[in-house]
Amino acid sequence: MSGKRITLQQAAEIIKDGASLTFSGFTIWRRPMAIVFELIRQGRKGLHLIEVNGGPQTEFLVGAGCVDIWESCWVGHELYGKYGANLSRKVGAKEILVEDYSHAEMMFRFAAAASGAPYVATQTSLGTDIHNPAYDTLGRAGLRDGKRIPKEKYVFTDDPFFGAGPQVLVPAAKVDIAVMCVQQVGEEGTVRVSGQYYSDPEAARAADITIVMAEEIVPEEYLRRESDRNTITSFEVDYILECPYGAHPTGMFGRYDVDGAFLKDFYARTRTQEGFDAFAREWVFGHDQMSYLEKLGWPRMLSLKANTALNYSTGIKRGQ
Amino acid sequence: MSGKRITLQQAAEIIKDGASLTFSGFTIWRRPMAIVFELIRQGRKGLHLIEVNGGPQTEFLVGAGCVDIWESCWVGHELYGKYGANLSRKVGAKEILVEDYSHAEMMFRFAAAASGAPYVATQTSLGTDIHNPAYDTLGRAGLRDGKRIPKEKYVFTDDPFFGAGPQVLVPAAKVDIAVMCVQQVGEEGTVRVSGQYYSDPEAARAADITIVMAEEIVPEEYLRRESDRNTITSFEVDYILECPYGAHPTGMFGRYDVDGAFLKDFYARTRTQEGFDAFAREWVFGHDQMSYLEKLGWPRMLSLKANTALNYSTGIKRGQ
Amino acid sequence: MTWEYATPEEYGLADLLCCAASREVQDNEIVFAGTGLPMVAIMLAQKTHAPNLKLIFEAGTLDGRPPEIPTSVGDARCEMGASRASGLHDAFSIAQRGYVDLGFLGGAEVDEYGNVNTTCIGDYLNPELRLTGSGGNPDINSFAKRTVFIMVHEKRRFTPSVSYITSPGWRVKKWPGGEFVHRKELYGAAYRGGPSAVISTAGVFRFDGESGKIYLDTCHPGKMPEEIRELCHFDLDISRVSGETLPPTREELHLIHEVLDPEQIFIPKVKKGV
Amino acid sequence: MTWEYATPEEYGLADLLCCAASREVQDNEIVFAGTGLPMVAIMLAQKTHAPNLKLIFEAGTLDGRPPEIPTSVGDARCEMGASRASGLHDAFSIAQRGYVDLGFLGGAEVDEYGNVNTTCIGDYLNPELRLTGSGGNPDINSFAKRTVFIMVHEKRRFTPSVSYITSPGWRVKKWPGGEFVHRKELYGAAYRGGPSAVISTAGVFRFDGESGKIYLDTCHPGKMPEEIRELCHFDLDISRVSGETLPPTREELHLIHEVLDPEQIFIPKVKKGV
Repeated sequence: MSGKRITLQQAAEIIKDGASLTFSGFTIWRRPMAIVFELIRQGRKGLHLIEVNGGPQTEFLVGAGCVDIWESCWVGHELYGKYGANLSRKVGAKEILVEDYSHAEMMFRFAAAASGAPYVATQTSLGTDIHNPAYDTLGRAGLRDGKRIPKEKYVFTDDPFFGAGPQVLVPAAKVDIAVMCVQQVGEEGTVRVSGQYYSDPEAARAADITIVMAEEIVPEEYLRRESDRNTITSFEVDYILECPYGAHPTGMFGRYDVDGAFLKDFYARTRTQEGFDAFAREWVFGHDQMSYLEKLGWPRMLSLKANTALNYSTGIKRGQ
Repeated sequence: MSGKRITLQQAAEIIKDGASLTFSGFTIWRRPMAIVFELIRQGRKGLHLIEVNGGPQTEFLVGAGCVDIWESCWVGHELYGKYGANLSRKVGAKEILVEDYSHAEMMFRFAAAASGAPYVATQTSLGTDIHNPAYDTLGRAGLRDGKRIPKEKYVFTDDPFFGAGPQVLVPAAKVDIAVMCVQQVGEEGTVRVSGQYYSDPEAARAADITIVMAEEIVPEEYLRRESDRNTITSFEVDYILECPYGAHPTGMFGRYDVDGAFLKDFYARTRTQEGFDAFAREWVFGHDQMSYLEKLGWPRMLSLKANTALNYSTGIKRGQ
Repeated sequence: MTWEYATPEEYGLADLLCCAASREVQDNEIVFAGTGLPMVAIMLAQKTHAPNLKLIFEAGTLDGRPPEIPTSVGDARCEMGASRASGLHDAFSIAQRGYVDLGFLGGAEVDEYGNVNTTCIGDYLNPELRLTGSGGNPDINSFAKRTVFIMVHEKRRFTPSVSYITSPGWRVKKWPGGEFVHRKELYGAAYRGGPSAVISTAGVFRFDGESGKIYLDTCHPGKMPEEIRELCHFDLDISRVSGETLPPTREELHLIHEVLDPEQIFIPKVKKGV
Repeated sequence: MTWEYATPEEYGLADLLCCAASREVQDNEIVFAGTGLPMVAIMLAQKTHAPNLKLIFEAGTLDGRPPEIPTSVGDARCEMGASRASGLHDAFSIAQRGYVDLGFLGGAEVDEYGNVNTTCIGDYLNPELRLTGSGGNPDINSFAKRTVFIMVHEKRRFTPSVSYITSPGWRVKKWPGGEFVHRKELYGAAYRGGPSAVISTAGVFRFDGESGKIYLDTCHPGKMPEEIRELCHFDLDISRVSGETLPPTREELHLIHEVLDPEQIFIPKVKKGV
């Protein structure tokens, strides 16, 4: 045993007020929701989210007032909520700083950080307002200290090698903590993600501390029998915890589907702060993971359960 | 059927005189030797090898006079031949141009090319003669046209974002053709590599044309049943061929071990050009893959065969 | 497949858009598809005239052939039958490397040069409404040879000047000054193409090869060019209209409703039994 | 483990080097190992005083625990029991990201500041002998906090000036001029450490923390400091010798010859039955 095991409560306690955070997953898939709920219960403040893309985890944390800075490219609930109503409200009220990059830029920023490079050259989004120097939010706020937050949002340059056209240098995404939600982790930290791995390998390596919440903690030896199927290395992971259905209401390949009804309800009810607060009182505060699952109930969770041959549920109603 | 299937002879014919080439594998593992032998038989000239690292494939092509430029960081036969005797001889005789980068630099150059970036920033090898401007071989030869060969070997700069120290910009590795040797390829080109994948994904994507020689061509549908286990995408592969033991005398994870005796013999006998020519007459010219295998014989090949539980051979003598 | 066109009562607007989008795809192309109607359109093309198209989902599915329509690109339904299930770095690297022929995108606003906004309504620094943000819209539009936008047609959405250029059209801003220049001038050696069509709920629009200015190509059945011009805040060129948008075929409707989206996730059924 | 030292007749020079190298490793460290003797040394440390060290092989094996000694880092024997079998990009990214505590390297020549040559003998542009080239030597040496070199001791190899600096020592060349500066000055914020020891077939050498100059730390059993100074072309500092290199223990010899390298791939047996 490696001593990496912690509880859900401890996982949230590792994330201090003011920390910069990123997450596993993609939009409404494999988000570490159980830890997000615990952060809200613990009243975390001043978080700086740096995400390849946002989703329900963003909307919950933003709605609960945990977030000061959101640096990403997209937030919403896909089919179940067309934009991030909580973020939108807080942006309008100037209660949050938003720094926009494009999706590929965010991805390449994490890849640079994961590779130990301070920046990377790209050719995307030229000519858009994403590159508008007046829209450098963190610069306008005087936060570009060159530590976590780079001195420049972008550097525009040329290619001295091949004349490949204008190059945009984007800074590495430096984050304190990556919070992951995956199918399997071994006792020593080795992670095996099934299905699309999204930006998880880069997120885990970019962060200084990586917390992995898994559906199951499995014998390390089991994962090491086929080492070419693993996704994140043992020593890249600092803490592990087992938390079944920890991604709900987001989905997990091979385990359970997105709970679209839950997300629709969340989106519909949290357009206002009062709505969010009521929703959080109902689903977050006063709960732990078990009482949350009890409240969801067996029929709902069984309908989300993935068919093991297909890796998705055949029992949920997806359309109108 | 995708119509990507070709023969060994056709594979070599796709590689024209003067082409730039790279290969799958690592030092003495998973090198596309059968295609290398066929290139020698076809008398290819003027190749520009751009390799993350070299090995027997380099030594055969260089010894046979197929190569004008070798751009890489290392050549040898590991335990079975401590350096590249053919390359060394030709460098001494000024019959070949060598451009040295470090191993990480070569890897990052391929990663840049595979990602469509013209260059990448690294912090390796600072202060070494690898960065000595007087040792820019292709520049000295007047070959830096900014097309295949970048206008600069290096650009030295700083990090404008975090002050992360001096940065070395290395140019993308642009190659005409990647020649791969793997365990399995599907009829439509999907590749599943088992074991370490070395720099194969980047090599395949960096090249304009990718030829995959596999131990077996398998039903595409078989590989697509578990798409998260595959290594190279169908559409990244232009041509495929089946060639059992195509990597011999190099080894292949899960299939057969390195033929150390063969490499030792090659290394010992090819210190001189006469020695190389004699070796090539014995093992390359006048052969096809079947007669080559016949000459090796069953006892030798069975001793190399990997144990399927361990993925390596338990039958070979490795030590003294 | 029978190329027998449906009558107006047999299909809805979503069907029409889906089929028009599907027809923008050519066989053997590599197509980058976002969530929603574009997904259905591309899978429709895969099952009709472009059986060898290769589908990329941004979340990391390469050469996908999902047996059921995914509800988003991160969906567990993406993986089955794909050449590879990997991640975003692979998807965007492949795109930046130049593999992508066509991308399907959406937008909240578009200007007459194909600049599209999905970020905010009103001043970026004091927005009336913050939208979802860029997602991969500008990336796919920067890397692909052609992009097709599918949009709801409302007059406020077809504007001389979008609130925020999220995705680059044919005349874009050159920073740091922000003056408008032709896309080709700005992109230089990185130029690969740009927006090739906008399919709105009113018609199909294309862009002049020289100026990059939008013009009306076909009107959806029942719509007149002048009527569509009235639905734009800019002065729409209707001099090059080539006719009416082809309606769905019965075979296409069958595929959409019985095979691809029987659950009506993205495309509602207009009539029972079609 | 019994910490009982073997007598000189019971071990060979390769055993001594292997054990000296093994003792450079501390528990819980992340170690980057090349092919050959370093591999045996690290696996020996793993089985003795550093059971929690994490082993990286350049070809892509991360946290490896091979059941049999691999003959090279690309070997199929690397994968079994590893946390991950991946590729070089991962291995070098992890190294550049700052994970690596210690790297084991080799060299053909070393100067008094730990600059090492593995590229050529003689003028680079007109070499007497082209060697293997750099491989990952400069990379591991740039990225790791400490590096240990294992070398054959011949006078021509311990030189005031190597033919070619393949791997950076404590005084390195600042380009474009090529003047020598302290490593810390050149690396700046990218500085993590540098060569910490050279283990030759004569003794163990270390580097002064300020000047970065090499000095003799321990002499291998039977060697005198003056004798070793005579084996260097530069003026070796022998004023800081701390004693004799500790011989292998019987337990270490047992592990090397019966468990780790029974086939004598890298380490020959001196005596039967030891």
